[in-house]
Amino acid sequence: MKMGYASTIRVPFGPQHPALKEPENFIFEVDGDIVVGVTPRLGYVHRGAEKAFEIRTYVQNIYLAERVCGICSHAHTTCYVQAVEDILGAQVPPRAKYIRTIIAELERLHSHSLWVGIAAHEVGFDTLFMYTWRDREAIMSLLEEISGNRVHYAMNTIGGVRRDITSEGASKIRSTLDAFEKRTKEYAKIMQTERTFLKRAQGVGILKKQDAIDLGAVGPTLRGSGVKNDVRAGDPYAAYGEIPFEVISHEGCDVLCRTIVRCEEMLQSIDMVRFALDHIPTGDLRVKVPPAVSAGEAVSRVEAPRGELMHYAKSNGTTKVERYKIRSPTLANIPALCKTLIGSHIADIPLILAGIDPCFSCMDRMAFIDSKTNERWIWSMEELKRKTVK
Amino acid sequence: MVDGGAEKENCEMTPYEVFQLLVFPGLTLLFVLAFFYEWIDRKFFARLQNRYGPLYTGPFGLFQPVADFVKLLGKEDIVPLACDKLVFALTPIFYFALPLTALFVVPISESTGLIAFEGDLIFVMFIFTMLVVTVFLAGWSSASRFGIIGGVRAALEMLSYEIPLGLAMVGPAIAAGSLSISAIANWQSSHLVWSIFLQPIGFAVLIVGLLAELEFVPFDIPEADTEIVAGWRTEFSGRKLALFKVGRDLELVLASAIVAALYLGGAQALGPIPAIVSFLIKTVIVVLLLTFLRAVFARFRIDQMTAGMWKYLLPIAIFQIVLIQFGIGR
Amino acid sequence: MSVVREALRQISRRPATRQYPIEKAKVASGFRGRPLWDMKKCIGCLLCQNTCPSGAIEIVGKGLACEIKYFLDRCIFCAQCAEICPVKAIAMSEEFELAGFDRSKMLYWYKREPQPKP
Amino acid sequence: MERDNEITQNLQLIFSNKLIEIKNPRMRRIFARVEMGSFKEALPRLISDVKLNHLVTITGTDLGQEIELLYHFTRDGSTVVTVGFKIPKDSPTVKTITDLVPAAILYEREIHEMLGVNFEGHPNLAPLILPEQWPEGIYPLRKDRKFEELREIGSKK
Repeated sequence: MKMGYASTIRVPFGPQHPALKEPENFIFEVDGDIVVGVTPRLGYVHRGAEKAFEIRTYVQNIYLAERVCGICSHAHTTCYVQAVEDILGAQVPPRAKYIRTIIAELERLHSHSLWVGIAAHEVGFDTLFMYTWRDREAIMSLLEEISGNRVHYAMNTIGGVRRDITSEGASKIRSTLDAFEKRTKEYAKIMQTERTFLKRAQGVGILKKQDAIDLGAVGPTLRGSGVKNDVRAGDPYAAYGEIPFEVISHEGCDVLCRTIVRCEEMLQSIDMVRFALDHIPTGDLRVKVPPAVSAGEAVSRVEAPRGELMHYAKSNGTTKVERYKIRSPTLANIPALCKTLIGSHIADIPLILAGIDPCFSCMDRMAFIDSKTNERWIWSMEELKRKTVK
Repeated sequence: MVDGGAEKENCEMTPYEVFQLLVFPGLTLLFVLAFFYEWIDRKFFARLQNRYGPLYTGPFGLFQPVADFVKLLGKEDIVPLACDKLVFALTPIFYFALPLTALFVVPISESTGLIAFEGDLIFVMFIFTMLVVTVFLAGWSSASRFGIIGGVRAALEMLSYEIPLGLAMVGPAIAAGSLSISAIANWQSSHLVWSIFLQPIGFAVLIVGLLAELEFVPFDIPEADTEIVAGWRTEFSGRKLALFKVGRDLELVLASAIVAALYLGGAQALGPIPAIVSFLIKTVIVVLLLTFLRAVFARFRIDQMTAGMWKYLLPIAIFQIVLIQFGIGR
Repeated sequence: MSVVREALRQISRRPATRQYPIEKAKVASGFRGRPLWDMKKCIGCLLCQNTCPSGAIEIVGKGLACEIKYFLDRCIFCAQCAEICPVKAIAMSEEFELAGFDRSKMLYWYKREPQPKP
Repeated sequence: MERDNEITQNLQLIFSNKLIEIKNPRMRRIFARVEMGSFKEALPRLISDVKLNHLVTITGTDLGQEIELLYHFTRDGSTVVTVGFKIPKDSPTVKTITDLVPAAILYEREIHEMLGVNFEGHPNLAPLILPEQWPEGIYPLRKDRKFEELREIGSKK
């Protein structure tokens, strides 16, 4: 790759960089304007969550799971309580399942609209960024009204949910969603018709279908490459088995398609919330569960806004968990991300990076590192490059 | 610097001329205008995005740009070890002085500029080019990856938009038969028609070129914040950054003044409205137009921008000149 | 071109920004703010101390004579204590402007006699 | 359920007498425990015959004397098939699966670092998560490491 005088230069992105909203470091080997190598350095937000799970009680772990990630806090708690309920064999009341579904879809709405704003911001389209974040605020307020907090809803508990959605709350949700739907359609139209945005997004960050499957991509990244794969449909949890919906996918394999997938999923989520509100059964919110969990193991999966989230729990009959494992969607998408980044322009890096909707605190949860003293280490991507650049 | 140079040329200056140079319509007015136009730009941009914009410093946040400037002056001035110290120190001064110099030849409060001379249009074009050279040097001298990439991008951008920009500025000059900005403005007022109506294509080309010159979205490629942090300005801080900021504001004033002079009839008195007021109205409209345009686009990639400029903007600009040659629009 | 229309529409609209410190923000009813203890009801059962995920509650003394130390700087406002309390002695208030510079001021000591002192 | 049964039968067929235990605790969840060493041999057939086309992740667990590795696969994003086997803790070595499943690269490195499992044939087992000056031989997720101890090591300069 290196030719004569024009050698490559190394351009660092992060840990503090305007394109990255969370601390993570990527070093790009750049030849002219083309990226020829990527070296991510991870772990700036490692907190050792998996080890921490082992020293807390099951109830305390709900709130720890919630704090693995801010944006998908409900996805993590849902995944956690499902795993524990699975071992316990607890039958969650149907109303609780519906409430979980409604909150999950509202969370997807605000997460995806956040992403639309970020994507616009990454290509310098700040006006759209401001509009989407303004309208996202309505969903955040709605969630605050339902759950008592904008970000950490704390709705889930082992055996059900903690708060009910009242009929007032339901009508509030409906009216907010009516307004939000109009806005979302407008933004979806803008993103698909605005020429300057199309120029930046179309054909950028190509991830072919087979590569996406091989490298284990998940979520909208995978569905933007034409694979119909959604945990909500393939492995229904909560009330998803009873809510009709079609898995959205697009064949374009580029950032634009990931955008379209997310925009359409937002519209679909609105319909799903409406359906759930119409069909929500009455009944109890939760069942009583014992504090100690009998020995057993469970795999729990949830479709977080960013993709497939998996938790594995192994219990030993005490009040504390034996082993807890979290696999967040961002980690699964990193190999695919590196594949798409190589060969792109510097100018396209932010958009491609943002294209997988990275959530680094989710990804970095695994190890234990003091945030103040943690140092950096190089994650040499040599082997990934060998695999991905053929 | 600037007035010093001017003073040497006209050794026998009357007190009125000194007043003109230093206060009205000279340095003081230009600074006030620079801060005022930055405020307009920020406020209008914010309103387009459904925000407030500057709000607390002074009425409607009018003094926010001044406050920012003063704050930056007091900040620590960090000089990177690896940088080219001399160039690094000089470029902010040049970036600040160049648009100021150019503004003296543009008519502001009367029908001729302060130091207007035949051929000053070429001088302004030269200043526009020099600004980009300064930007390139600033980026290069800072010896930072982001700075260098930003500087190179700025230079590359200039190669693509400079010719259409020049052609768009030459259009009214051909029509007026003079290379003096004041003469072009006077020609428009004496013929009772503005060049924008005669040469609308040229006006559009000029606006696009100025968007690129001012590094506004969609052409803010050299300082694209999500890509290369602050581009060529990354390493500058404190006083130097303050000078760059004022330089950018002065450049905005210069750009709007050039558009007003070449295409909107310049500082001409319209009936009871004095020249300065008509100049202000016209330039504010131009600023609003530039701000609006920067709000509704996404950023281009450098290759897309270069290709677009050569493929579309240049032929359009040439077409306008050809039209003028055939007598249409003069 | 729909952005242009959208942008033009904004000019006549009131900005969406809330001028927060000047214009007070309202929280929704049911907001989980700082928990308040009603010491008249408290029976000193230790449940809140044991269930708190972040260790923000410390109970000094035993039974009905106990006192409660609440560390605001550790609290994550999950309301698990309010939920688990058998006598409903804990209520979540709507207070949310709780940030501060001094950690030592964030200890609320609920004694048996009336008011908690910060 | 039919699909689960089909997968169960397939697994029984592939592993035959190497299969220690197979459970189907609920719909779309299959847990299989196999003998060490038989997994890698069977992997190509798992991918082609059972069509386990997506590796969700690999979980490593410290069981005291042994380390258990669990490979969570899904089939078309639906049924989760967990295939696990135990390896001795004093010589935790296992063959890599990255040659067959490229997606496993990060997961294997994570386990190598957290539990000290050596993946034979893995292209690069350099530290992935822990800091550079993290002492060698200290594996945070092993049960003999206490949280407080790790906190101390982590905060050391």
